Amino acid sequence: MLGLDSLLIPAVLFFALGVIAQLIKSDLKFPEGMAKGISFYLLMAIGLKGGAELAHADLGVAFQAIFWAIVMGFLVPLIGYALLRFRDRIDAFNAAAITAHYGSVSAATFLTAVAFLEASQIAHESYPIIMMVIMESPAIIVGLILAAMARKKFSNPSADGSTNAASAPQMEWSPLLKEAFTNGSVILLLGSMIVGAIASPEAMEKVYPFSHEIFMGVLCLFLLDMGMEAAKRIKSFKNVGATLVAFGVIMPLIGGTIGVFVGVTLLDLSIGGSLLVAILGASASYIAVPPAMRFGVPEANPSYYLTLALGVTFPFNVVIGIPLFYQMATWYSGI
Amino acid sequence: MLGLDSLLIPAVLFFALGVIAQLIKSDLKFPEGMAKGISFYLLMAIGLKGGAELAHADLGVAFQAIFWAIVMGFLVPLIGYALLRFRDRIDAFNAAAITAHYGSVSAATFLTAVAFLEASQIAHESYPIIMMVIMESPAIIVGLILAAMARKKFSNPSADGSTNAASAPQMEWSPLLKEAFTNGSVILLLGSMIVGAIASPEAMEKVYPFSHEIFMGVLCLFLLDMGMEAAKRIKSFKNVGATLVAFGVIMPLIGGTIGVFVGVTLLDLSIGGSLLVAILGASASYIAVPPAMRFGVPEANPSYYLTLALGVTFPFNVVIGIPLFYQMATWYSGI
Amino acid sequence: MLGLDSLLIPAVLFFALGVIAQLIKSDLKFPEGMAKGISFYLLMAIGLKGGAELAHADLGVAFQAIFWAIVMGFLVPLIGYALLRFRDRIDAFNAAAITAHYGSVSAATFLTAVAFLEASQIAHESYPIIMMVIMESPAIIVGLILAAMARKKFSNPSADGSTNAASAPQMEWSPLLKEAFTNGSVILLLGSMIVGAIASPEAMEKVYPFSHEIFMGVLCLFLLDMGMEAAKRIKSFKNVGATLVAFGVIMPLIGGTIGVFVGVTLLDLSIGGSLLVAILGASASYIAVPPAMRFGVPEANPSYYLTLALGVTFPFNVVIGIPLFYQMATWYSGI
Amino acid sequence: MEISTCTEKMVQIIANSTLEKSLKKTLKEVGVSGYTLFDVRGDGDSGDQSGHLEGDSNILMMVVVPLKTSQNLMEALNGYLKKGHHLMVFSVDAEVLTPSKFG
Amino acid sequence: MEISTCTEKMVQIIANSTLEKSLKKTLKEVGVSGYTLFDVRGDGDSGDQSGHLEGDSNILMMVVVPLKTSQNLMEALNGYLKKGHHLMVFSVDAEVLTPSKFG
Amino acid sequence: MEISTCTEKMVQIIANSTLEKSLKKTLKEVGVSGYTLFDVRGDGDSGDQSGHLEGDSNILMMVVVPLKTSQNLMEALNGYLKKGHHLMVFSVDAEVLTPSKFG
Ligand SMILES: Nc1ncnc2c1ncn2[C@@H]1O[C@H](COP(=O)(O)O)[C@@H](O)[C@H]1O
Ligand SMILES: Nc1ncnc2c1ncn2[C@@H]1O[C@H](COP(=O)(O)O)[C@@H](O)[C@H]1O
Ligand SMILES: Nc1ncnc2c1ncn2[C@@H]1O[C@H](COP(=O)(O)O)[C@@H](O)[C@H]1O
Ligand code: NA
Ligand code: NA
Ligand code: NA
Repeated sequence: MLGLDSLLIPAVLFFALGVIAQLIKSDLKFPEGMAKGISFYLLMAIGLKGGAELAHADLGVAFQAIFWAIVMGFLVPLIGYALLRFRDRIDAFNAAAITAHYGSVSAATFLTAVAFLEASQIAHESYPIIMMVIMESPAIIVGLILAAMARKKFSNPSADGSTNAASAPQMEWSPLLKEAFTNGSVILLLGSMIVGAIASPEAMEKVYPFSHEIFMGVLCLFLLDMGMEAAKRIKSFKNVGATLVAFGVIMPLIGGTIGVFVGVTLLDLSIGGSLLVAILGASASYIAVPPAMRFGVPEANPSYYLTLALGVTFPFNVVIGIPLFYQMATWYSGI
Repeated sequence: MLGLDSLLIPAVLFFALGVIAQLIKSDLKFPEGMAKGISFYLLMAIGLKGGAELAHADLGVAFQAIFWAIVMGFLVPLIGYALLRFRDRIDAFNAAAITAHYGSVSAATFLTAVAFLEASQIAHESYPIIMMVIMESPAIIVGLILAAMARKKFSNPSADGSTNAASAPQMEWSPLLKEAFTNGSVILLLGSMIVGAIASPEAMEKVYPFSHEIFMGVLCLFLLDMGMEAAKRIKSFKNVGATLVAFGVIMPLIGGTIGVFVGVTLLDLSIGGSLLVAILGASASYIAVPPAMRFGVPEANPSYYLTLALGVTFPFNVVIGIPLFYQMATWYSGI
Repeated sequence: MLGLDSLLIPAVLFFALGVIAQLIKSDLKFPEGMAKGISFYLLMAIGLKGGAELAHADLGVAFQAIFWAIVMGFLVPLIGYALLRFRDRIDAFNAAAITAHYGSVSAATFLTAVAFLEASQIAHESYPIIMMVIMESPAIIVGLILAAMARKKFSNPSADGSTNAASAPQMEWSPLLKEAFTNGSVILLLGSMIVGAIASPEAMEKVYPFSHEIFMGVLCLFLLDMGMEAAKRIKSFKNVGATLVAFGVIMPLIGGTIGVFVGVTLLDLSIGGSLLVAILGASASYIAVPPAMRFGVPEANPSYYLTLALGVTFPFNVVIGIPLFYQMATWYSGI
Repeated sequence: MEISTCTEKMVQIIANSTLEKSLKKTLKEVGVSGYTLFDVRGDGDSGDQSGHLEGDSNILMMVVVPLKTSQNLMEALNGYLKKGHHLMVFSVDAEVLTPSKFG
Repeated sequence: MEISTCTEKMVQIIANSTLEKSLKKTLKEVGVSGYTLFDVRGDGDSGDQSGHLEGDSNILMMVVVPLKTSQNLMEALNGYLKKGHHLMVFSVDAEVLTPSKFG
Repeated sequence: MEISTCTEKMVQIIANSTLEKSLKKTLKEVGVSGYTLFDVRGDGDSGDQSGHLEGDSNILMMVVVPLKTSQNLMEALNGYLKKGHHLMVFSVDAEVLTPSKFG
């Protein structure tokens, strides 16, 4: 049985240290550019790892994993959108931008789950890494489409066609869809995965000290910073409102449950692997999706989605989500 | 017998390279943020190391070490203050700010001493690391109190009470004391030490390649930059004046001697451990204390204390202090 | 036989990833300062490596290598200058600045060649590293002298002496020659080499995890960025003109051929070592030389030399030059 | 005075770093060929821009241009504001030493 | 002109990075909700600020505010100077494209 | 107003980072003891200055000085332009809160 003990891994402890440092208003702070540099490194390293394992993966399972990743990437944000728009609580633009974050994945949360499994010496498959890479784009596309629909409705409120088509803001699809596929994180993850898959294993071995061995320590450093950033967002809770904060807790529960189902039943993964798929569903991206929403859905308030993804859902998953979904996967695969 | 040979360790050599690069006016320079990022890493790594060793330390000795660290943290800056104020040579604000730096510790000097011991294969205890963490705060507090006393005197020069209390600048203690305990470096060192102490050793092992193995190389890089920064300060010597430059050499001799006594006699440490305690006493902080003095003692001239800590005492300790205190500890523990 | 396969090493693949990311206009980008930090690290690491091997090198061969490095450093840019000035196609200032880049070396290309050899498990000597360090300065000096001559001619166009000497811009030699020897990269490379040579091997071993083990991974990261930077320059091709772009391909062929001759015949190196000497001749510096030319030859257009060195010659060498010169060295040393 | 200067407008545009590519295109369209870019942090209606993440970073573009160009630029930037983008734009009179730039 | 602008004050404050938190609080107190922050280096009476260490780094805060607010801000900043802090403060007239910010 | 200010010139110099040392020397020569330095990127006639390499990075030096000094500075900087260096230099009127700096 994994209790609170399992949270005493360095990654989670450094996250907590970051939160505490911020709460006691310490002047601890990362130098300019360091957080971005580290997240760059983490995406590269995780891509290489995924690629190396993909090289000797069962292609049948891999394709299935990719298929269900795409389904999750579309399904989760649609559920989120329905929830947010229920009784018109949140306007369409914000709902679209927020929910896109939940269709994508938080690499840091995912990696913390991996660290959790490794510390507890629980095996896991590598397919979830491939799924993570795949899940960046669909969520962005869903967000952009939902916002485009809202924009259309907005410029043409009644069906009588009084506003002429010319005045309706034209949706420029190509730059937006481009963004979904050429997003920096997508390219870095996907590119590193391909490098990891096609480079010769002997040559890759020279890269491992950098990409594998120092990885966990670098992750700790990143989580320290993310802990500070997450805690900083707490002061925005009152601007964001109770509804959205509640959403930031409910949505990972829904996404995580879907993930457990996909992992255990549809992909037939081990408990460890299923936990990782649950985290794919439960976590909200704060690296790949925010820039895409900034650019594609300027009508939405960035403060909302960053507060939710980073300030609510991220800490929730690290502290509660990971052990919870692990229990859920254990229980569900037992029946 | 350790002679000049013992200075031929990479850390000291890179420090020398930095000094030379600056003296010949090379355009070698660190990119923005790199020095801060590296010092962030070093504090984290040293904290983890200290914590891991603290986990199986003798608590009795640890408490003694902490006690004497606090005593040194208060005593050394008081001696320094008395020296600087002797015959009113240095005004009270500058004396307070400068001396606070000597109560605290230069992590880079400490680590160079560790590298020196390891290169000479001399064992040392880990208590000095804990002492280093502890010694950050007392020195800051002493500096703030001395400055507050000066401020009071200044606004109320004669005892006749002609200046009314209202016009006397009120000392806001709480933000200043807060600074002493929530200072970024204090939190990072202390937090990492706690993480290192409570995380499971198996999980910590995954962090070691980052925190332990690449450590010495990163230290070399840092010392290269600090060598350049130290040499840059030389041109400020004439502004700072001969009195202060002399203080920057005398003070580490006093602090280091106290440290040898604390290490050998009071804590009964090995020669290696005693050298490290001597360095705690001899070295002057240039990471934790300057921001605290900037904020808390704005009346002092930052150019003074940075020139002394970084431009005089740091190179003195690296080149002369380390081998000297080592000899002193050897001789003193022999009698 | 080494075919396209040999390009499937991680370093080259990450370079390609960078090029592709830029061509598809991905928003992938390095955070401010990261590229400079990494290139700082690479120069330090390569210097240490060279120094450690220099410590037990055959001094006779080392001196010969240094001698021929200096010859190449002077000869290659003179050939380049003659080519560029042929029929007055390129003005003297730009010709001087551009050709200086070819006399020096691109560390990233050199390291990619090393990675290529190691992946193919081909041995190589360490003398070329020493040669690389040596070759920085002569090229800069040649460039400055050629520009000074052009400046003299320019201010004194006819031989009748109508312009008086006073109005001719005086060449300030000392700051320019200083630049050739105190250039940041020169000092870093040379300094690290000396540290690597004189530090005790036991102490150096503690530095290796940082300088040697994670090296290849860091190089991959650097090449990813350089791939993006190289591809960015492609859009400047039309400003630069066909003549210069052609020069960017022809010059490495000439320099590489000279290098093969120096390696095989004059220094009697193995095929691997000769490839590295070829790369010394073929590659164009974009770290050490551009700042020197910026400062010393302000009349030249920086866009020209950066486009050529980074946008034309660098990719050419990585993709075509390395395998080509390897074949050349194999063939030539066979006869 | 021997040194010739001319009076131009210094326009500063503060925006999320996501807009960098797009703003560069806009500059080109209104005929601005030179600009200077600062990586900055900030705070405002759209929340704390701490510079730790890609979606969380500001840039400041500074261009020195003739009055007419600055007006065209302002008009083009107004389009961003209408779409909902968070820009902060202002201009200041500047005396420029390098009049060659504005032939 | 179709585009409405308004004239405001652009105030720039250069200070040691240690004062960042405190200055943000001061801005809030005088009613400024938006600002832009630059990490800079510098030199002056208090020595070389090379940006290598925490106590050795400068920031520049830039705020665009109405005249009245700028005066209040100046007054508040004067308090820092009196305490001995090394600040460099100045203001410039700016024509702002986003008048909504100053309702 | 209780707070005393004075009007000075804010001069901004954009140059390749290679010129940093040399520009600092020039500042000293015309009697400027304080300055603020920004690491910036940029684009212009001399190509994209992306800040990835040493020869590819810009700095912006900002100095607040009295009119007379600004003129001397401009003259000195003109020397750079004549040599062929790519500088962008301009000045703006600024009201300074810290008149002590210009005694
Ligand atoms: N009054 C202001 N003065 C200076 N910069 C501002 C101001 N208001 C906003 N900004 C900058 O503009 C960015 C976007 O502003 P906002 O649209 O208010 O979120 C902020 O992140 C700041 O960097
Ligand atoms: N004349 C000036 N022009 C521009 N910036 C200045 C000037 N004087 C001081 N500074 C900036 O203000 C900071 C503090 O100045 P000081 O109080 O002179 O040490 C310096 O580090 C510079 O960044
Ligand atoms: N019109 C402009 N507005 C603002 N900055 C400029 C402008 N033109 C050039 N610059 C800056 O000055 C640097 C040198 O310009 P250039 O000489 O055109 O290459 C560029 O890299 C930019 O940072
Ligand atoms: Na998700
Ligand atoms: Na001390
Ligand atoms: Na060459």
